[in-house]
Amino acid sequence: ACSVEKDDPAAANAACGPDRQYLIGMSQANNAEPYRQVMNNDVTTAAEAVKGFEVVVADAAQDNSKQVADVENFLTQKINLLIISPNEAKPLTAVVKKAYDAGIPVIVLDRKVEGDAYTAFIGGDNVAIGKAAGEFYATRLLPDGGKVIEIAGLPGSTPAAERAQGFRDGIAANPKIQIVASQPGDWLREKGQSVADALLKAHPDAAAIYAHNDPMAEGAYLAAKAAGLDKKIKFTGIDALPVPSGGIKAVEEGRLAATFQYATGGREAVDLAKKILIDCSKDVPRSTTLGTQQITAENAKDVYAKLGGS
Amino acid sequence: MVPELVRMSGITKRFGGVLACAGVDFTVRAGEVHALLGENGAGKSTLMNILSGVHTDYEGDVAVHGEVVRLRDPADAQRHGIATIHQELDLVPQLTVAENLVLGREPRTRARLLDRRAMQRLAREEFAALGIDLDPNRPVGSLRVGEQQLVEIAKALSLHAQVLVMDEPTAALADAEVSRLFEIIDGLRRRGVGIVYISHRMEEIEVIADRATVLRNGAVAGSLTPAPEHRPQLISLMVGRSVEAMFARPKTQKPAAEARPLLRVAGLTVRPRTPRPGRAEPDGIDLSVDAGEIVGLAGLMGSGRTELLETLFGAGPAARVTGAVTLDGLPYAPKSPRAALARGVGLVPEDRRGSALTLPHQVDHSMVLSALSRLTTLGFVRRTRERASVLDMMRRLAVKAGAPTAPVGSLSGGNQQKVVLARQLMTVPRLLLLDEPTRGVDVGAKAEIYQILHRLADEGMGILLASSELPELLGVCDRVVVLRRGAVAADLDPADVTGDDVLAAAMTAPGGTDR
Amino acid sequence: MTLLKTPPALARLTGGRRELVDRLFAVQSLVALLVVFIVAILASPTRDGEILFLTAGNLGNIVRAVSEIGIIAVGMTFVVLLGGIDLSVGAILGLSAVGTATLMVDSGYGIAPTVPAVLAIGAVIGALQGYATARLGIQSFIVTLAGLQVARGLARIWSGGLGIPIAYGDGPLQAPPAFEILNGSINGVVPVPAVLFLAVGVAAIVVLRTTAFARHVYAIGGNEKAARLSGVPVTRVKVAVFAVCGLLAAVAGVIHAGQLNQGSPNDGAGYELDAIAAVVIGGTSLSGGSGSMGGTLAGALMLGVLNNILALNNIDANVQLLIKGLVIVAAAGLQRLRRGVA
Amino acid sequence: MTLLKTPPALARLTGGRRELVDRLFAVQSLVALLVVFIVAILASPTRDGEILFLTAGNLGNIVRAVSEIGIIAVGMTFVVLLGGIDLSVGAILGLSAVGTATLMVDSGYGIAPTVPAVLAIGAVIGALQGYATARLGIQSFIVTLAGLQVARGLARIWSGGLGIPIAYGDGPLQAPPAFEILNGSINGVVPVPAVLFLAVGVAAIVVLRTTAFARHVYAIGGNEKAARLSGVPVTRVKVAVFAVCGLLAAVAGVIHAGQLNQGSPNDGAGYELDAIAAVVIGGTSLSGGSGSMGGTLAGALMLGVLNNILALNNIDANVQLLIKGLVIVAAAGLQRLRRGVA
Ligand SMILES: Nc1ncnc2c1ncn2[C@@H]1O[C@H](COP(=O)(O)OP(=O)(O)OP(=O)(O)O)[C@@H](O)[C@H]1O
Ligand SMILES: Nc1ncnc2c1ncn2[C@@H]1O[C@H](COP(=O)(O)OP(=O)(O)OP(=O)(O)O)[C@@H](O)[C@H]1O
Ligand SMILES: [Mg+2]
Ligand SMILES: [Mg+2]
Repeated sequence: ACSVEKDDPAAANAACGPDRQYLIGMSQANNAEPYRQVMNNDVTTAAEAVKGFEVVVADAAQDNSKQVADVENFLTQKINLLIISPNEAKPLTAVVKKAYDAGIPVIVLDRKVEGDAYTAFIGGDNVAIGKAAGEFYATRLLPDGGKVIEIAGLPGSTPAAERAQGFRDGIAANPKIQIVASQPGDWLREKGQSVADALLKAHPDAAAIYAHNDPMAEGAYLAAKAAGLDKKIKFTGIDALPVPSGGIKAVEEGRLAATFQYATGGREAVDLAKKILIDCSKDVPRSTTLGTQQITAENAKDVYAKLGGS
Repeated sequence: MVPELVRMSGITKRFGGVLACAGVDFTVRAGEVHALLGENGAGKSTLMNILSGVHTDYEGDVAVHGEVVRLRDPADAQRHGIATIHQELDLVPQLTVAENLVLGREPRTRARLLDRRAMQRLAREEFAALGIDLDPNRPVGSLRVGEQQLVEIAKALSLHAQVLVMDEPTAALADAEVSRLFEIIDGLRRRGVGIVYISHRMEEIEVIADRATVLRNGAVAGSLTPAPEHRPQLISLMVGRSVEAMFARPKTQKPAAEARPLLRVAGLTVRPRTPRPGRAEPDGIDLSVDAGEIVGLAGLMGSGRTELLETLFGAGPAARVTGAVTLDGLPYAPKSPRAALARGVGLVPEDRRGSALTLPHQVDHSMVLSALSRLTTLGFVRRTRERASVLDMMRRLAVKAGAPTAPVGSLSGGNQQKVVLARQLMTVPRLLLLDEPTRGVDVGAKAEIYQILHRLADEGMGILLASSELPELLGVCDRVVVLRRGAVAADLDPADVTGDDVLAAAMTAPGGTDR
Repeated sequence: MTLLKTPPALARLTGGRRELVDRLFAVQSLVALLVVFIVAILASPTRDGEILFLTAGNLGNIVRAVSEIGIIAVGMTFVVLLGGIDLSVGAILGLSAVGTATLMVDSGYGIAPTVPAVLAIGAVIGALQGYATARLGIQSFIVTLAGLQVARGLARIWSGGLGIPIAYGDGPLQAPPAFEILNGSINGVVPVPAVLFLAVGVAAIVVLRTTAFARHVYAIGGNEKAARLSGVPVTRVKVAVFAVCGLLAAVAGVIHAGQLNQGSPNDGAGYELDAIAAVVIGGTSLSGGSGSMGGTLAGALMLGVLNNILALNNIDANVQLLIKGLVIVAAAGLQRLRRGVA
Repeated sequence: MTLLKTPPALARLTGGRRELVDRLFAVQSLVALLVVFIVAILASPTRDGEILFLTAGNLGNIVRAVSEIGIIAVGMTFVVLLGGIDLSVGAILGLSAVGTATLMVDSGYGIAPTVPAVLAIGAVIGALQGYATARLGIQSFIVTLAGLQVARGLARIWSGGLGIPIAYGDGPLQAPPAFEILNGSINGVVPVPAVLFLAVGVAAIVVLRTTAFARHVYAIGGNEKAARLSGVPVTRVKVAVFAVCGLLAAVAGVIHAGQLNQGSPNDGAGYELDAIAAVVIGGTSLSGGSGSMGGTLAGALMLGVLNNILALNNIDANVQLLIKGLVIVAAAGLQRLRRGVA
């Protein structure tokens, strides 16, 4: 990772040092997604442990304009640091730049903004996660091949496209695996269920269902169970949120064969904030890519505990 | 002394700045018909709305059977034995006749479910008593105004109340139904029911009422025993001056030779795509209206007068129309009211609340609606010109309103009617179609409207006037055309005939009345 | 068929030939359902000669998939007949699902206290909304728009923003296994939620056709002033209707939680529009006073069949949106045909 | 003040003392705005003695933030006055934003052909919806619900489902820099979208108070049958009103694209409800025929101030939902107070 250089206005202007009060604005794209809710929780929990940090969260409810306004309001309040998980890249670029140019350090989470007017980016690699899932299918889940149904995320969303692409790269190693159908489940559990209902009618001989997130995988599981196919078919998801309704628990309880962690980056963001504000560090990593972790029955319990799940 | 059923004393009621009732004393005794008279806006309905629990914020006392009560709502009034036929037809169009009849007190089976059979029975009984033949299963929305009025009457009667308030129950009824109603009122009177009867038809009052109380500007102006010889006195109590010669037309010039043909209708037949039961569509109508002529349209309920006028105004239902109609010698077949207006034809519909007005809208805006194109430049309304023509029209028609900007709903019924008339006059029509233009209008205002009609005719306007009030037809019109089942039954000269002749023509020759 | 006859015959006119046309059109939402059904059969993919759309499993799934929307639409029908609208039902569904999961799992109450409590919450929210429209005279659109936000906010606060999973068993933090019945099916074919939906629907048809309450609902929707003058307890009826709608939304929420083994605060978003669409396609007028419950059921099923056949054929999601939009207009237009003649 | 006087005085009664009360209440949406404004000042956090809410930048931001909803609400006011409702505006905004980005960037047309073309698309969709309600007689709720789906589907198909970024410059695949003005502000204080909103609003007030067209709109909304019998060209007016509403939604879409430097097919979701809320808070009756444009502007600004002060105080997002719901009901209730006197 490259590091922040001398002419970084944020680093130059930011008042820093210990024993001071800092207001951190966290602009969230959409609280209604569990993944993002957990991200908020991670940020707030981590910040509580840091003396002098106060975090305020704004929910843009999936509206680019609202998120721009949220950041503007943070600027009015003269926050000391901005953490933003953008709804979309381009629309938020300008206002993030405005904050950055005003001397406020900006940590971008999960989705990037364009250009380089931010202090640091922390995010996962969806292609890599999809690939890890694909490789898991190729080597462990379906070594002898089989038909796979894909339940994709919201059409048009980047993670959906990347998780689809990575998966295809991953299973390429095993030509006996074949994707027979792909329909969007819009990231939703109930949509996953109703889509799987129909797809299992058309493909009762499927060997596994690859869902782009855990809720859809759970929905597909329920559909299969209703059709009496839950023992025959394997289910995998992505996200592995360490919460009761998350994928790790589902793996632990045997509904999902595996899930792949897509870290929120919340803790890492607060760590970084601490470095910038309290340690006055001028040398924070410009970009951090969070790795993934494969969660199966063997390690589910441990990982859940390790990630601080309650 | 006959027991007093109701005593209202010192009743005062304000609507914002309007004093609708000012210290009114009013009593209803058992076995009497007490007429309540007054101009439009005198406060009659308001007083009765207090008695029927509609208005609850008033000053003064209402005593029922000697006991002062504060009626909470209409249901409460019914529990106290007071039933009301309201002036405005307030029925639920989507429900059937029977359902409307029992609304709010539906008969139930032992399982607390709706007892449809009892409902039907009740409806049939009530209608039989009223001597009308109405299918209880018809949705009220499909009924004509007159039939709706009958349902309202049956509904109130079915409550078997001690006190019955009738607020203009006959405004939409024709003579046959009126006399039937009077028989019933007589029966009720003999059973000791106290009846309040509100009407603008003086002849009715004289026939049915035992005493009359006149309201003027919200206060009691006097009491009288109604009789034909007292009529001038009653009227002057009502309007505060004497109204003579209601129909008197300054028969100045009437050079028949000079009559310029305006409307010519030959063999007009309307076949709607969907038949409307109970309605008679024009069936081979021949008719003419000359410029400067007032032609009356008589007929029984449902004889097709309204249909004829609507067809001539391009407002009829989807239908196949045959026959030849010319206006000023040119073919005339309007596809819409807009087209009719463009040819100089105006219609004052019979249902002013349903088809003409929006009560919360301002008087001036309501008046100019049809004539906006005359008052605009590039789509913008010329305020000064609008105001001038509204004020002019209000003066010409003597519209009584707080201000030109007052909501139409705050005007009395007669004045509302004048607003509708004014709207048509503003378009400067050559042919004016009037459908029951004086329904619910008080004597004074009626006289004013008649004078206006005469003046308009003298200025060369042709007028086709449909009415259920025979005195009006005979008094105002130059000719009266009688319709029967959608066809012309007679073309009479009012000078030569009486009301009975018109009625006779309106009935089917052999085989009873036309229903 | 008779189930679908509009009680206070919508059609303005009766008598003679007209009557026949009327009776045909009175079942027009059934006609629309039938048309879509036949098209679905024709358009269905087949497998080994079997028409996938027509398999028992698939038909069961269709009804299961619309059961929540359908139950909500039943309550919505009452509200719309009254001349109102209820935008809060989706949010109440979410709140009830959260409530079910929280009370049953986190708080460890059994089914018996949980379900009635959740239904009561739905009914109370509905009743409050009804009171606000009836007594304060605020338009129901705006009252329930606010109600939507309040219910959604409560659901998120109650759940901490995350779904609460429901696991079955006898231990602590587990729901009674009996609750899992919502996920099951009778004879392995007819899903339980589908049965509940049809039961609610039939009960509502009966209520609407046989009770004085229903007459009052129609009367208020048709002419509120007339109803009031006739002594109909307008406020009470309005409050009751909105309470029923909230209650049925809560029923849908309980089923939702049972079907998905989770109570999530964000669930049910947008369900109100689907439910209203079902009501309107079923021939109920948004201006109140006329419509039928049978129509609503047919409307809901039609939407379900449409969704299913589009998914079975793997139609692109965006094209699905277009098709659904056009079919809704067409179905509502069919509606109009009948009234247009009047 | 006079801007806010309802033209066809909503109040049932006039005369004397009553008149005064009326005049006070006629501006009640302004009163609500004022109340919220004052509360906002009192509740505003301060920093270095400065009231953050009152800083020029913040006030500019408030108006900028409501400008899109506000412009949509102006069009919605016409539709609601007519007795209709338009649920498609949010989707038309999304479609227009996509159209702006696609035509200007991908296809390389300049501002001059792009903006009129996009506005025309909005107007045509609106007009089609108007035609469907007016001539086919389908309720506008359902027509525009379908229109919503169709417009959203088209937007997704046109854009391929992804937001289309707008970069400025003279090169290929770049938008003319002049377009960036939508992102700027006058004197660095008054944002351009805010100016556009206020301009549209004032123009609409003038139209509504001075034109024959407006009279026709009120007449149709008040009593359609009467309007038709009075010679009002009902179909034409309805089509025009829905076209205007679609056009203004497209205007908001262009501004949206300019403000966010992107045309995204999913944008504007739910805006219709905010716009309707602004209209109703502004005192326009959803049953048509009465209301004012000034009220709508005040309503939109009130929502903006409310959002802003809640955010400035860092109220939890869920609690915000609750508060907003209650304030909306309160504002609509205030509305009612006036009519309640009648
Ligand atoms: N709801 C109301 N709001 C405001 N003013 C009203 C209302 N009802 C009646 N008024 C006013 O009160 C006065 C009395 O009206 P009311 O309806 O009692 O007259 P009326 O004698 O029944 O007249 P009509 O013969 O025309 O029926 C009128 O000036 C009328 O404008
Ligand atoms: N089936 C129907 N559908 C729609 N409107 C109807 C229907 N029947 C009656 N009407 C309306 O009712 C009014 C006629 O009612 P009314 O009882 O006054 O008839 P009438 O004047 O006695 O009869 P006519 O005018 O036909 O001689 C008209 O305005 C008409 O539009
Ligand atoms: Mg009266
Ligand atoms: Mg008539």
